[in-house]
Amino acid sequence: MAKPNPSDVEVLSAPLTIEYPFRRSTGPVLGAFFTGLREGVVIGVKRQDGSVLVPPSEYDPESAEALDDLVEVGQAGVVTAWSWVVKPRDKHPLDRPFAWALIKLDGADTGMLHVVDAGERSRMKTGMRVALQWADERVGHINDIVCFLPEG
Amino acid sequence: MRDVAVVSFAQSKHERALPGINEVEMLMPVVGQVRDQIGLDKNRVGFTCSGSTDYLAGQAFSFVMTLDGIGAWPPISESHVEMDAAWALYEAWVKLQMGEIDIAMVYGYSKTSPGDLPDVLTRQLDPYVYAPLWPDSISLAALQAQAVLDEGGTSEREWAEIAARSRASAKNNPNAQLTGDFDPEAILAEEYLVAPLRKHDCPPITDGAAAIILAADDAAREFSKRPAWIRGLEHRIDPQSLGVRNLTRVVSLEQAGEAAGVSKDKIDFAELHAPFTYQEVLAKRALGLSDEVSINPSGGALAANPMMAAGLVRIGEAADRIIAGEGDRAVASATQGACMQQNLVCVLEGE
Amino acid sequence: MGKIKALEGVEPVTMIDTPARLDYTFTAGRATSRFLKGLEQKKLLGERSAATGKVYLPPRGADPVAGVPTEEQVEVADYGVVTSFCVVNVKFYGQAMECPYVCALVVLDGADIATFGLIQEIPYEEVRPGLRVEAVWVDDSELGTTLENIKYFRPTGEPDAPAESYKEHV
Amino acid sequence: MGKHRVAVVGVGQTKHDSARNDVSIAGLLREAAQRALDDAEMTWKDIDAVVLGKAPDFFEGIMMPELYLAEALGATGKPMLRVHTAGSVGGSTGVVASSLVQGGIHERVLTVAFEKQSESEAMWALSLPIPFQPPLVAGAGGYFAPYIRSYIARSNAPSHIGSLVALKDRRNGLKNPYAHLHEHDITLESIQGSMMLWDPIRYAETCPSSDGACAMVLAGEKVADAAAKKPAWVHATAMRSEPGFFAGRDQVNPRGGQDCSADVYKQAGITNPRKEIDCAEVYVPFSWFEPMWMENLHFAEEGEGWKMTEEGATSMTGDLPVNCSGGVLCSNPIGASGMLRFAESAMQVRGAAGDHQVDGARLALGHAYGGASQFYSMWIVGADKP
Repeated sequence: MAKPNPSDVEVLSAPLTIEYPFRRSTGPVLGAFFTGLREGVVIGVKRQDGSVLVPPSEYDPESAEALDDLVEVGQAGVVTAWSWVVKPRDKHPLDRPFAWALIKLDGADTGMLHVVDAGERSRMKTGMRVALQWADERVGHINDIVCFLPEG
Repeated sequence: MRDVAVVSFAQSKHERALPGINEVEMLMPVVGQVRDQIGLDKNRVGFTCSGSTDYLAGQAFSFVMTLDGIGAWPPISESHVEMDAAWALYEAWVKLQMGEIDIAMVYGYSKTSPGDLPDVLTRQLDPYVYAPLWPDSISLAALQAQAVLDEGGTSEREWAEIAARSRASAKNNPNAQLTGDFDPEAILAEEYLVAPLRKHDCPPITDGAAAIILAADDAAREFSKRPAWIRGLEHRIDPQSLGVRNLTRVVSLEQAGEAAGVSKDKIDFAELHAPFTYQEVLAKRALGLSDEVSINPSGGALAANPMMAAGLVRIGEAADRIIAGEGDRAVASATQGACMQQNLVCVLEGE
Repeated sequence: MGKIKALEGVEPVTMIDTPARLDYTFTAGRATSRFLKGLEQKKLLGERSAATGKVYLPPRGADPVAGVPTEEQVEVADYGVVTSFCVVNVKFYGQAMECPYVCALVVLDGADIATFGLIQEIPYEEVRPGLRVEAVWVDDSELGTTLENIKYFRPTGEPDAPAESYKEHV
Repeated sequence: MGKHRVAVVGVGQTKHDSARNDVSIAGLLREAAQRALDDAEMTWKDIDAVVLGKAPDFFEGIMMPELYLAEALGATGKPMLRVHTAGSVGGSTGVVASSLVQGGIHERVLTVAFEKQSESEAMWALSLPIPFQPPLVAGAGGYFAPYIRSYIARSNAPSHIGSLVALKDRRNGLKNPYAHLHEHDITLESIQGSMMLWDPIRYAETCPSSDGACAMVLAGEKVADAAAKKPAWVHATAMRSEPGFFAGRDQVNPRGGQDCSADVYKQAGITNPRKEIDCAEVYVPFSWFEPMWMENLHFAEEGEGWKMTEEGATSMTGDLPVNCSGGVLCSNPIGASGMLRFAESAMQVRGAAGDHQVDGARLALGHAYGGASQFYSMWIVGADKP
């Protein structure tokens, strides 16, 4: 039996889920950052020019030199860039409208990406100060920071 | 450098979703067309290079399956980059520079519709500190857009005009996905998707494929009366860490444009891979393009953004216009990574 | 390192958990859908390439040699010949077979390419190239658009195929 | 214009292990890359471009990880490429990096390949579910075992050949400080007594799953001439691909591998590879692939490859030592495995292979393959300029 392929075939589809509990080794620098989060401090790393990267990079983003001069930085800082999520996605850290923001913590020279729970967009402004909110139970993970809140 | 030109370009009709066909079925006609329209025997292709990624369709070794669609027998000299196919074109161009082959084929494709693209793209980020937060691609683009707004020199109105112009231009592009006449005022009246970006500031989600034939020297003249000669081809990458970058500049695009010699002579038109409206502003600045330069006559990525092919499409669209004599010198760009992290620039000239 | 007070004397974090789940909608494509629809009716529908005349089963939409679509549907037998095999002694991800079991390359009559299949109803040490086998299907009530419709292959009892007849498949 | 000379001037690799829990992914790559730079007596600033290779992104669960790794690899402001050609990728990555110098684009290129398989597990990453299809019934070994059986049937090879290869490579691995497996007590009996996983493949005849990385610095002629350490000159590179499944395909002795090796021999002016090549690093993930590849690579006539193993021709003291490093059977960080073959061949002709050095090696083959034995990349490196 042979005949031309039918042109009206109903194309089949099915759900496909790719899921894995990736477990990652951190190495010493990121390990110190996560240890710090668990212990309630934020840790950055000093570059050769003295500026401080938070979160710490293991290697200088421009010169590629290995970095390991860890320093503690503040737990409040300034929003340097932000966007306002009108409708959070399922996987987002917050389930109500919030801001993604780069936050330059006191003592740091670079912004760290996290979320600001500001309630409404009108409360967000570049240059505003925000303070870190810790999770009640901390394990050494970026989610130990629940969010940042506008100061004052 | 050896003279290498784009002599043939083909692309699929880009669609929001092509659920009826798999990647091989999507790619095969495009690869057939890019060879057939210049009468090229597949056995004359000395090197083949493709760009695609497993994460979009959720299948490992996607490029292995699509090899079935190009007739790789007898065995071919072939490579693959997990990048936009504009970088596959770069690899093929390098191969041609070695002087041992004269013709190369490049293709790129993706089916983006099977997954949730903004979520999928979070998997590109630092896996320790950023990816666990699932910062989606639109949110990160919006964050860059806000930084650009804060710096000044552009506005949401300018972005709305870019969206309207792109989709109006795309009316003349039979392969475009999102076309039509839009009123910038109406766009500005819309709600934000992720402020300061509205839906119109974002690219459509696209399934599609594209292919290009490169030829060197006499082979280029054999296949085209007016080949689109590659006079500059450069790419650079920026750090991924957003906090380290000055988000209001695309340094890697500036560097690639400078190295490719974009500003050495007058540019007639540009095909810029700027998936978000504000990125066109950044790309224009980075490449030093004046307001006289026609930007994205094809409609650009705002009219169709087949991931892993959209950068290659920009080169193909620019080449087709050069080949057709619609201009003498053009620039095309490709971008990938969050907030335009990695960029490629291609300068094309007629003769 | 180590001059930060909060880090002194505490157990350092060295591993983090970053589970990830992505949900997709898988599309079988036209050729595979045609094949799966046939399977639902206990038919093995291969596709012939006009370019090379070869019959592909399962069809994947293309004749990989020519890089062109396969355009003609051809029903292939649900019996054929074992060309090679391996005896599996280890359990794998999501696999429910009793060990040892035999996984074989089977060229079905009418097809030009081998498919992988399980061989049962014969002691594993008696499986051999040339063995003629036939598909054992699930009950009609369980038929679906899936390759799992074929539970396994079993010997037909016919004499072995001569080596010459399947030599281009090994 | 035309092809420029290129040489390996720096080589580095990690200690390979089942789980390198002491480092991050970037840390793993840096271990290899820094060693390659140190070997080349260069700094990060000296590098013009970076080429990264690895196998499927699902292994580590990072899409296009080169974007995140650019900073750690000193690529900021430079061109960076990411190659993926299945199991052959480590080799292909080396070929692409070489072409950047051969094409006259760059003078100093850093190339790195890696896999950190312990972030997930190979059995998961290599057999992701595909709707409408039953789960892979037999794993990777189950896929290749029938073809190995076909090889044995075709060549009448004695059944102990696979174990002989495993014994040789594991013993060679004892001389390689970077190897993942160091099995000091291994014997032919212990191999033959190990579990028959996928008959005819025994457990001890399969490769491990490793975390690891490999890096090389490739340089143009001027730089290589001025290098303090001896360079390995690239005499030939080639890649070949063919579809994995088509009617009449020979999966035992695939044409892609035959063509690819014929191509590198032709480029290098080699007419008698067995005689002219001093040693080879060949991608052997299951021990039986050694004799199969000996034939595919034209070192032996068809059906005769197993005799090379049996006679000891492929041992460290034979006329064509194969996998003196211990090969893939001792370390298999998938994406890096091909580059390790390329790098180890370069180490041999540089006289820098330490305890597993082949005396006087001047011309060596590096080989990688992937997919359903359908992707090939190879190179030939020599102590002398081509």
